[in-house]
Amino acid sequence: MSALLEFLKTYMWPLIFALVIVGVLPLLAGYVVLMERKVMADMQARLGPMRVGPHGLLQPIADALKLLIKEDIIPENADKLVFWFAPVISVTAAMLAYSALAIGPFFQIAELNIGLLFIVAVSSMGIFGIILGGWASNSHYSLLGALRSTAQMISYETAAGLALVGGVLLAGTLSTQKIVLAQHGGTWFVFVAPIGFFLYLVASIAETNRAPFDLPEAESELVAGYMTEYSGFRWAVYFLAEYANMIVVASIATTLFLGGWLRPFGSIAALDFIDFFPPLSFLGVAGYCLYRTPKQPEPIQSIVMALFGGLCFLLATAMALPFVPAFAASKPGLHGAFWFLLKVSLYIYSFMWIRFTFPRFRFDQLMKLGWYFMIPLSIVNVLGLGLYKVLRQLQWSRWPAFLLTTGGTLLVAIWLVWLAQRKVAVPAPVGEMTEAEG
Amino acid sequence: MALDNELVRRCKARFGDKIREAWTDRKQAILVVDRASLAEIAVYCRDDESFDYLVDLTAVDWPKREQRFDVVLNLYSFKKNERLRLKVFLREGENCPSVTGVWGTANWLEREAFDMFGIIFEGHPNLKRILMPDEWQGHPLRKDYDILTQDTAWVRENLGIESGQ
Amino acid sequence: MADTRISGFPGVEQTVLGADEIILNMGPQHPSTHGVLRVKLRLDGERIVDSECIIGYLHRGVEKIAEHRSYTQFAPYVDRMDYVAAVSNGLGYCEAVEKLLGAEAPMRAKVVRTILTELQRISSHLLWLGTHAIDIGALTPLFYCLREREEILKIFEKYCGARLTTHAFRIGGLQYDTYDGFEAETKRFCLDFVHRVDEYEQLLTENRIWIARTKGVGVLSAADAIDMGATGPVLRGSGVKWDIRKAMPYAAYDKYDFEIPIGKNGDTYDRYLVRMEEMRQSNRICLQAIEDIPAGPIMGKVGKVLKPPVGEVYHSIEAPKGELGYYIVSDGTTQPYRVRIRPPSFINLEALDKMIKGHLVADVVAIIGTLDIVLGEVDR
Amino acid sequence: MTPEQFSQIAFYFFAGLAVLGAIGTVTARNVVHSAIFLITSLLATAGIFLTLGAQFVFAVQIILYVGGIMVLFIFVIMLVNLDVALHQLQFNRQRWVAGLLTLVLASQLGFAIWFARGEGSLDIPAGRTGTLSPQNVEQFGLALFEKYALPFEIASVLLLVALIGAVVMTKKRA
Repeated sequence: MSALLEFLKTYMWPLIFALVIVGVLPLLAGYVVLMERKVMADMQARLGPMRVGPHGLLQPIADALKLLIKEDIIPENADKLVFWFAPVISVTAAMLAYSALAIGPFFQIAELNIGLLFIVAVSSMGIFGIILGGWASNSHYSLLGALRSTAQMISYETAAGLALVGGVLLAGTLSTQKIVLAQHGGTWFVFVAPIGFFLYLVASIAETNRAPFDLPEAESELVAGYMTEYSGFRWAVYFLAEYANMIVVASIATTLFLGGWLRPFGSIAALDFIDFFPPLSFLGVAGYCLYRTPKQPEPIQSIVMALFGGLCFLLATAMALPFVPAFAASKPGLHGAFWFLLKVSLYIYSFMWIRFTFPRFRFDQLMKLGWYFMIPLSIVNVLGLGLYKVLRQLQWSRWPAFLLTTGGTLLVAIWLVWLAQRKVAVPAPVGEMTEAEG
Repeated sequence: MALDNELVRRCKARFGDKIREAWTDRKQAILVVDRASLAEIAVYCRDDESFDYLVDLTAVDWPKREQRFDVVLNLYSFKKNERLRLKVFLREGENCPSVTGVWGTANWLEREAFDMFGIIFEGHPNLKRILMPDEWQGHPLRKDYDILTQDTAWVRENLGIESGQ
Repeated sequence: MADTRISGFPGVEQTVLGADEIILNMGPQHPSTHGVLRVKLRLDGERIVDSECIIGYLHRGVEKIAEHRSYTQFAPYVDRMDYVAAVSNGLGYCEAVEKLLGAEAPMRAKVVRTILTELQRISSHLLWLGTHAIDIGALTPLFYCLREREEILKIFEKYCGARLTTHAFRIGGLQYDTYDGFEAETKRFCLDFVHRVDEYEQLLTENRIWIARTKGVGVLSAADAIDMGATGPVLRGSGVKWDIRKAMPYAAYDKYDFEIPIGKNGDTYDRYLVRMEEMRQSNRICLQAIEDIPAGPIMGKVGKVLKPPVGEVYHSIEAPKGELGYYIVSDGTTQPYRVRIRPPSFINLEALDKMIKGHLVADVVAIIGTLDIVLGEVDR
Repeated sequence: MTPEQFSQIAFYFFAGLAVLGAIGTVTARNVVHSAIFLITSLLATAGIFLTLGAQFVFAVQIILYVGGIMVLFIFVIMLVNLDVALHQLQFNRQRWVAGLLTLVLASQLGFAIWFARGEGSLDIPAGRTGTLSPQNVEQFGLALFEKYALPFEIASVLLLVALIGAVVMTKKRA
């Protein structure tokens, strides 16, 4: 008994955090979907979901319920066990990655020495869910989706990994906590390694299978790619994995390049008033909700709106808590989580923005971009950042070192673009391309 | 309304009897050509008279006539901005030479004529039904195929219902 | 070893890697075959070795129905062929029957017909642009396109009460005169639309991905296009300057000033540019026509019961998709003896097999999109 | 439950999983199932690394073997014919040779364990797990790039040669 108590004492907070993540993540993913639909609607001159709850606020819950009670269809010739297992692999890998992510200095399940490496390793396993699911469906669309997905993941994971290496090089550690702390007081790594950040942004879009790199599930070509034969709950699990992965890559980027949970201008005391931003922003949302409450068409919608306003008000209170001297210690935890999630949201917003703006790449173009541009550039980027680090150790001041390395990398990037351009200029006749690439 | 213009004269000079009839209908020149020499005349029309665009190929069923089917080719010349209609009369069971080698378009158009009228185009590379199901019995646009007729057996077998009507 | 679980088709050859060629059935239910088109693709990896179009899933026997309806009764049926450009279908049919009767619509009717048909061309092209963009993965243009299309459909609705299958014209003229404010609304739309096209072009024309996806894809040379009987923007994209509105003017097109845009390379990108420019030109025609709708009757002298003299006629118009022709044979009764419809989509689609060979699966949807087919018209 | 007990349970769990996975790999009829078993086995091995405190090796094992090599395996499996394996004999006629070989190997291993018993070389003392420094990534890096820099570079060059060789071999002659 005492052993159990001991065990619980050691692992209480990690267990609680893990439960919170497992419980909240599906909800969060649902609301990311809602956010996406709203953003999309906004960009496309429409309103988006408006019916379920005020401004569609309950739409994710309705969708989840609908998916849960839908008929679960397994194709006749499918490999049933693998078919059943594949989505679970995907979502497990995605969720496992959260165990090393630090959402604020306190909210972290396990502080690992190899934190970032662990996240990359674990989330790289999610690909198996896609391949096996696509294979087990025994459908050509699914299989093609799975094959595309595999090739794409392998190509872009290399680029993403190398982009991360650049950031890790600057931090000198793999632990998520220490990476963030390395940016404290100094500059966020995005300002030191803008090209690395850009590379990671592109590669992470490709890794999460989002437009313009959403080839594995390109609905206009492969119907739904590896998910074609999935329906109902299993499909929902895939969907959850996809959005969870989005949050994972956004969190990695936030940790490594955007200063994690650090406040903007955290080291400048004169700008401390930014600390008032978290409570005030929630207060603003709460006020708006309460203002809109009487204007809802249905009484039930008014109630939901009021409840949502109340929730925001509670959050505002929580955010204001650190200003009470007795609870001042809670500031890094609460505000850290706020800033972290805000940055993650902005990163995801950029995903959405890109998705609704660009057409989709073709598969060979995607591969070319990956191998001819992303990977060479990310290698050069690592070299550049290494040089930066050496120059800094040689007592160079920041700007010359930054301009030299980033400028050099940029020149390489331009050169690579020029190379690609030159190749496009003389397109091979279609018939011969088969030979050259086969 | 017999037609006697430059084009017809040239054709007649070259092909003689193979041009069976020529007339205009609502300002449109119509040539009826011999069945066997359709391909030859088609090549001539395309190359020498520059009717390089086969607008349409279809058929009309006249069950009371001795030569039951008209195969109608609508041609157009980009150069002259002019249309020409070629016709071939066919008896029931007679084949029509294919013009797929002359105009690429004819491929599907002949398949459609085969599908709808049951006219066999000799030399067509892939003459099979195009709009109706492959196993369908009967050719719907023939006049003796009533509008309410259907291939009941096919419907029962493939759609699992008694009647499509 | 040839028939495996994955390919499942006997006689499928093996390639170098020992990987089979697979057969992929695209359609009849597929998000981007624009209806119930089925394309059977033989793939080596993702490259198309061979393909075959299988159509007819939407065959309703329109031509057979025509033989059992009177000339007037059949008119609404043609709207159901190219259902995104019903007005153009109606115009072609009405003019063909008028030609058969030897009648002519009065000038006012002709001008209104021209305006409505050009609006219909814009709306058809808008729908094409939106869906084509979605096929290639750009989600947003569709909604902008639908926004403008909605304005056109509103004009149609106000004019004749229907939005899609309008049956806007009657043989011999029009049933309805223009409503109050027709000119003003159309003009407002046209003046606004000029900027809208620029907006769409901003989203796509210079976009690197868009160019990469469309340039050099689905090339159809001018000679091939003529051989395959391609018409409309597909033919013009290949560089043949031919438009029935100019070559054999009908309705009131000879009165208006407009250009025929053509492409150079005959690829998907050129066809895209051609259609974009066509929208501008249609807009230009509308603006010219709306300025000066002549007064007068809207119905020509045709009897209540149409009984065309014995004979046959072929009349074609430049529908949004290409040459839409009606070949009507009359035996002197009130019902047409034979109505043959030359559907532009059907014949343009014939070129598909030729265009997709050697391309990737992703290009297939781009090429189907660029052909701008409507299955209602392909299958009739 | 002490951490030692905990890590022992973890060790036996992972070890059992690894063995089961390995058995599954050779007995499964379906190649994809075999691959899944192999992945399980590799993951379990990674887990054993973790119980030993070798976090870096754990991560690298997953990234390289599971995330990289196995993905390629499955990729290739999907590209080539699957039915062939299904119709082939699962265990072919060399089973006596194989059995003999297994016996020889097992006896070797048994002898090694027997003779080494008690001398500490194979005996992992309890509590050893925690002794590896949590900074083992740094240690790893330092060892690799200082002490073993030359072997490391030689290995890299060797891999590079293999890589180029593979590219040259697969590239069709013009």
